[in-house]
Amino acid sequence: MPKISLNMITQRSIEEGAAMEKGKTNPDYFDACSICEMHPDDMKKAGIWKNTNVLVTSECGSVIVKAITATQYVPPGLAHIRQGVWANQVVPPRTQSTGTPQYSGFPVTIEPAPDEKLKTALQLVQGSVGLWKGGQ
Amino acid sequence: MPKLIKGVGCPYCGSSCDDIEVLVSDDETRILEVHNACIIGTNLFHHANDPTRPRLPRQRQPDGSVKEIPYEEAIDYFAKTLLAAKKPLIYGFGSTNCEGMSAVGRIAEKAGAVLDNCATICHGPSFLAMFDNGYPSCTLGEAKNRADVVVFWGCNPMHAHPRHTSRYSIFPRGYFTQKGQMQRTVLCVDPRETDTAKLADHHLMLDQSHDYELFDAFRTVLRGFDIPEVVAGIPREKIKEAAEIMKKAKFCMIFFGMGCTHTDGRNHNIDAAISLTRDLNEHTKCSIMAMRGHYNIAGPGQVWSWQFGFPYCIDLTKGSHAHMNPGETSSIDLAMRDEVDCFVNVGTDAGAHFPIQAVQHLKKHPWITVDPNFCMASEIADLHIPVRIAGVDEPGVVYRMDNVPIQFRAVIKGLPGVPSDEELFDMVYERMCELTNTAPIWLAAKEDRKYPQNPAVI
Amino acid sequence: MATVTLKPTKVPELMFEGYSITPDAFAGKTAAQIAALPGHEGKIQVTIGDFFEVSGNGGETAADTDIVIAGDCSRVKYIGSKMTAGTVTVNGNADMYVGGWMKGGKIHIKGNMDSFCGIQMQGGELICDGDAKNHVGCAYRGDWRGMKGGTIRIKGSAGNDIGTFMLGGTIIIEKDAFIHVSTHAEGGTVIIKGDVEGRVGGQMVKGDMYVLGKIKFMMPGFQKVDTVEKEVDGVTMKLDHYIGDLGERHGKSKGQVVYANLYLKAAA
Amino acid sequence: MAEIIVKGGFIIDPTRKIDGDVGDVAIKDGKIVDKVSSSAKVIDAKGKVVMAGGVDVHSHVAGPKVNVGRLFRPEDKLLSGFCRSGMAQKNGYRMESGFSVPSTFKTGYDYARMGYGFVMEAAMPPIHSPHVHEEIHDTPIIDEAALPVFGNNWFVMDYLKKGEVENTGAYIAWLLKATKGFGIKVVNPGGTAAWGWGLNCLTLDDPVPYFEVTPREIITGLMQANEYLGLPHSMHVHQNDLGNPGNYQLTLDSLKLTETVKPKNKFGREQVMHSTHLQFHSYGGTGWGDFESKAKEVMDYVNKNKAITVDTGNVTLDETTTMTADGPFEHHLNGLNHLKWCNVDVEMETAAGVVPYVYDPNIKVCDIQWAIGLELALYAKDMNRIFITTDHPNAGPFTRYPRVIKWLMSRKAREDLLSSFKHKDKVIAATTLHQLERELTLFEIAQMTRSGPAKCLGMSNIYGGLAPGMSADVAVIDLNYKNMPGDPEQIEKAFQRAACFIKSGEVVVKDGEVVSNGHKKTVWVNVKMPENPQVTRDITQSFTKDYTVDIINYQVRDYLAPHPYVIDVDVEA
Repeated sequence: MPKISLNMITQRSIEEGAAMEKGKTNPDYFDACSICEMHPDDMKKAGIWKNTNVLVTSECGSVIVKAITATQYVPPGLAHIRQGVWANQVVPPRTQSTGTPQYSGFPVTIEPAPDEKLKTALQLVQGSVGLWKGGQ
Repeated sequence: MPKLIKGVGCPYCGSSCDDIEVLVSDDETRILEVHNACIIGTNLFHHANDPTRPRLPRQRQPDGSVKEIPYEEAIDYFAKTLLAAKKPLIYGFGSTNCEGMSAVGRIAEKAGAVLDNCATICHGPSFLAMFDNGYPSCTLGEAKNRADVVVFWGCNPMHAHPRHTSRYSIFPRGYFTQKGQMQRTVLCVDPRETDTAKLADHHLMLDQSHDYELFDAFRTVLRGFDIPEVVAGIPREKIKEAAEIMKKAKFCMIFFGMGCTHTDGRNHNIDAAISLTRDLNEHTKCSIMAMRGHYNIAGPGQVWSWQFGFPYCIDLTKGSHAHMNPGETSSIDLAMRDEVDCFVNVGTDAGAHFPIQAVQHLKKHPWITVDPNFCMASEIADLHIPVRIAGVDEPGVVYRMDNVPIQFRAVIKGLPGVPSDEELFDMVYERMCELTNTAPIWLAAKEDRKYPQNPAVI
Repeated sequence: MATVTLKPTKVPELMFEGYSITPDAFAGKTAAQIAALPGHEGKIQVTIGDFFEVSGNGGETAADTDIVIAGDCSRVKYIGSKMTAGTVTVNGNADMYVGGWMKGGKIHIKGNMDSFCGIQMQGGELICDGDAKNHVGCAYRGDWRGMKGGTIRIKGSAGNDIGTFMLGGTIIIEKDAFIHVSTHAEGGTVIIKGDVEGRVGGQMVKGDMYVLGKIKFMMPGFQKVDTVEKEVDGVTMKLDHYIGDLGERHGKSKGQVVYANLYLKAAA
Repeated sequence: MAEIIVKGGFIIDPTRKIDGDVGDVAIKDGKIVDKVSSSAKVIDAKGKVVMAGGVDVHSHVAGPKVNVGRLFRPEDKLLSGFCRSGMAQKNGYRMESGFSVPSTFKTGYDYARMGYGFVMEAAMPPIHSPHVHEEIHDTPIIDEAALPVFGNNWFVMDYLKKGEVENTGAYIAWLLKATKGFGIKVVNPGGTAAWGWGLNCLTLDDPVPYFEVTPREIITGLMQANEYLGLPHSMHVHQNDLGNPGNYQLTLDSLKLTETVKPKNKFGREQVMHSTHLQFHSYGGTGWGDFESKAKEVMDYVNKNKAITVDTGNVTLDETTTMTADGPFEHHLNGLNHLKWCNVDVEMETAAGVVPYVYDPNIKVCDIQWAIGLELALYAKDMNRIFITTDHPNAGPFTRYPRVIKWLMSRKAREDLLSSFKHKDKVIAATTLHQLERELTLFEIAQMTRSGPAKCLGMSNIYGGLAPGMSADVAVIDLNYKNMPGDPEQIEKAFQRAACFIKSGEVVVKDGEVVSNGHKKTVWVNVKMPENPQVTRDITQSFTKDYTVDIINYQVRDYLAPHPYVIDVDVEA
């Protein structure tokens, strides 16, 4: 499988904010945040088709998200997952002794995972602490 | 007859718009219409109508399920858990009024806790920079009335603060800026071409995580020295042109955001921005402001500074004095180093917004969530205590991103039996005092209701 | 000379704040008295004896007291902080604030150190055989008076913020460093024998830096002025001399503007 | 409420000209009374001095810039934090922190420990008034009031440019009510408004950019408006050109502006101008090289003119935090010491700056500043018109008042310090302190810290004395009037920690330790006058167009000042 190494940033968007205020289990929140924005050239390099799922892996974990062409332009080499549950599966907790994690500017690899399923917010968070009961 | 309430404050982002109009039902229990707010604020007000909003505390059972329990039981558990822990961490306060933040100070002192707020994962580095280099800033009205050059550095108000540009920074017509946007030059520094960058007259699309070098390049140019041909991916000429625009401004306003605080160097990016602001004040008038995320996230910084001398990451375990050193006493570091043994999440969602590894560490110990709604932090908590929503069914003082206090009102009646943050914390405090056989310390001025026999004035 | 040996007996559940582990606190005390010296684990006041087996009595003064910790202190903070004389040796790792606010004496950590070691150090010697995390020899938050004197030698690598707000003394990192070296410094010397990612000497007013490896991203405010021959940690070599940070304010001495100096090992 | 009798102390009460007579002070229901029943709680004051509670006329203790000072100086807490004992919670009071800018809890407790009962927050930016009141109600024990700043307010400048004193008065009346404020504070008139564009007004006739009104017109107009309204306090001014060599001439010119204005009020106040932290305004010389004291020149004029009261602003030679609504000054100061700099320009109203500052005894200028502050008091003739302050925390923290008192009461203490200075000879040459033999008496100290400031604030019926009917704020100071200690350090020690302090009829400090969180009040002035339609329209329009907050969210809600003491002032149409 081809893979691409990119620099990841995770920040706010109005779609995320608007959906979050409806509740984090709302489908809008799922749609707004379980995506990864990339430059089309990078997608091509990694053999990723628009609107298919990819596996994003950082030094501290991985997550399945849907790759889309950027809603706000990102240059080649940079990737963006909107702030939220999916992004935080891969955000390194290292703080450079300032208290603030590395939410932006950390290396990830991204590879196609068209057959993998996206997880819901609850599944990811409850699953990570051994509380997830649903979905089996 | 439905009632239209004007001048309502919006409890979402740091813009803390207080020109919202809300139409509420005759019996003041439902929000019918929201005017003037952005899409996010509108959703927030409407979400308060959600009939499934929790009305009772919910405790996790040994089998993983949750059960509703009475408030008395929840308060007792809360108090006992705090007292039993060697070092509890009380974190959050992104969506709480200052009354709640003040009340929690009393608990934290009593519990020997670490008190931290969302700034720790957000604008905490801005505090660090402020400690080191100061903060030449102003209120948002100054930007509105005077600024003819506006710089957005590593922030994206079009998404994160949707009405910021129309109320304060780009479009409004102010006292000396009668022509609004026509009179303003807008610069945007961002590695992405965000919707804010699209609005700007000049977009400096820098290499991600090289803000510090770019700030230094601006400063070097301003002092008349030459710089390399390309700095942080920006050609020298473009840097010189932007520096000249700032220098020639009548009033230059720099707004910065997570693009500076979440990347390499953290506080130093802002530190350099502050140095640039100081330098520009040799040539013109220049101000800088952090784009604070929540409507009252400046609040804990204020309240806890006057109570303990520090805005965040306050370690009260010693009982005799407060200690602060982000990197050590900050929530994420405490979690990752397994330095706390109880976690209280108030008015925020650490479950969703902490890196997942930090959540896993914290989850090794009791986890209490205080929040009006269901969220990730409530769904993994051992105890979830619902409270009223500040700015919706609970009034209170909030501090806007420029530290201007705004007295928010309640627009609807609270759910019956559901306390405010302040009431809940006061009850927990009283319970802690009962359990430890000590007299509660109420400052008379704050706690009017605690002193029914208070002698009248002189 | 008296040697006090602390043998770890228990790993603290949270961190043990061992602010009493200094020759100054141990001096004039018996092993039993030392074991009773206070520390904190969270809000609980504990004693050194709760986590260590103490053998040997302290010397008459701090200068006569050597402390040897025979084991790992990965969860012990403040070792040797504020000490004025004597020695502390740790046969393992140490947590934060090793040698913080230290005025004299010597600390030797044989493993790695966490962050904030040598914070606002004024004198003495701090040696670490392994790596140090961040904020080596920096200032406390908000203080413009960083490290004033003494020597810190890290035989491994260090993270970010080395010598922030430094005013004097010497920091030597024998391997690599990450970002922010001598930021805001107004004196002192930092030597990095390996590579640095970048942000070397930003906002620096005065002082010296030596980098013998490569700097990946140079600060735009530094300019090369000449090539010089200088001794660096006992070895003489040819170095490219840069001055800066030209974006920052600088004082004058005898009519001449005094810049901070960066010496980069010249290409052979 | 229980009765208390303070028995057998040396009573010092300038309001009744009592100077050291042995007697009792009876207290009932929070007030001083003629006598109490035999069941009254007895406080033995034998061999000790008994005074009214202290009244501080000018101190920065609550509000946005004070809090900036706390927030941005963690290092101010580092040392004080490391050396304090662990008794806070055990003793039944809240945690304390900070040295130069103490937390609200420490502020209230420390003032009470020194026997102070009332403190005036010296500068309240109106838009931030809810913040000021939030801090006031988190400050235990002491009664407080706050002065909103007017000297650079756009409404005021607009009206005064046109000479409209009545409209200015109507606006002031509205703002005092909206902010629950006490009176008119003026800081660097015009200069702070000019700072909005990075400029300043350094003479009385520098016009404010755009508004085209001068500091002279602002000062005079606000004095006139103050007397038109008949407020309890006079206009309270921090003059232009603070802190610069040679500024004493401008100070004298500003003080002379009082000559055309007559006091008019029902509160027994005689002055029309309170000139604050005069030390910073009494400088001679043309630069830091020939910097010298002009305290005598300034006090010669003050002594002649009854229409002026002043406070000293004593430099205490500490590391402290400067903070003022004089925005351009702080920018200037930052250029001198290169430490961190905070600035807050406040829309339509004012600005503020905050910069740490080290008054180093090894620096000549700092020592001269120290001497000037003391000279002012030692040259004063009427001790009821000059008050002890440190412009807390600008020239030093308020916790140094006992030290200032020591220097004023003991020539030995002054000379000991003076002779320890590195630049002793230069300091002696640039000042006259070395020649001054005067040592103030306890009676004079009581005038400067009790009766004087209370009268100047128009509250001599409540504070500053021990006459029946007044608020029962009574401090017992462990000094023997008949046998004062030879060691001046004992004077400082006695004033630092009162042997006993009774506030509003309740014992709050015993043997220097806080024993109760007390009952405090917020004092504000409510001017009642007929509505002025033009001013109402101007205010409404400005909130629609220029402000960024809604007018209904601007006015301080009642619950934020839960224990108000409201002074009503009636103005005839």
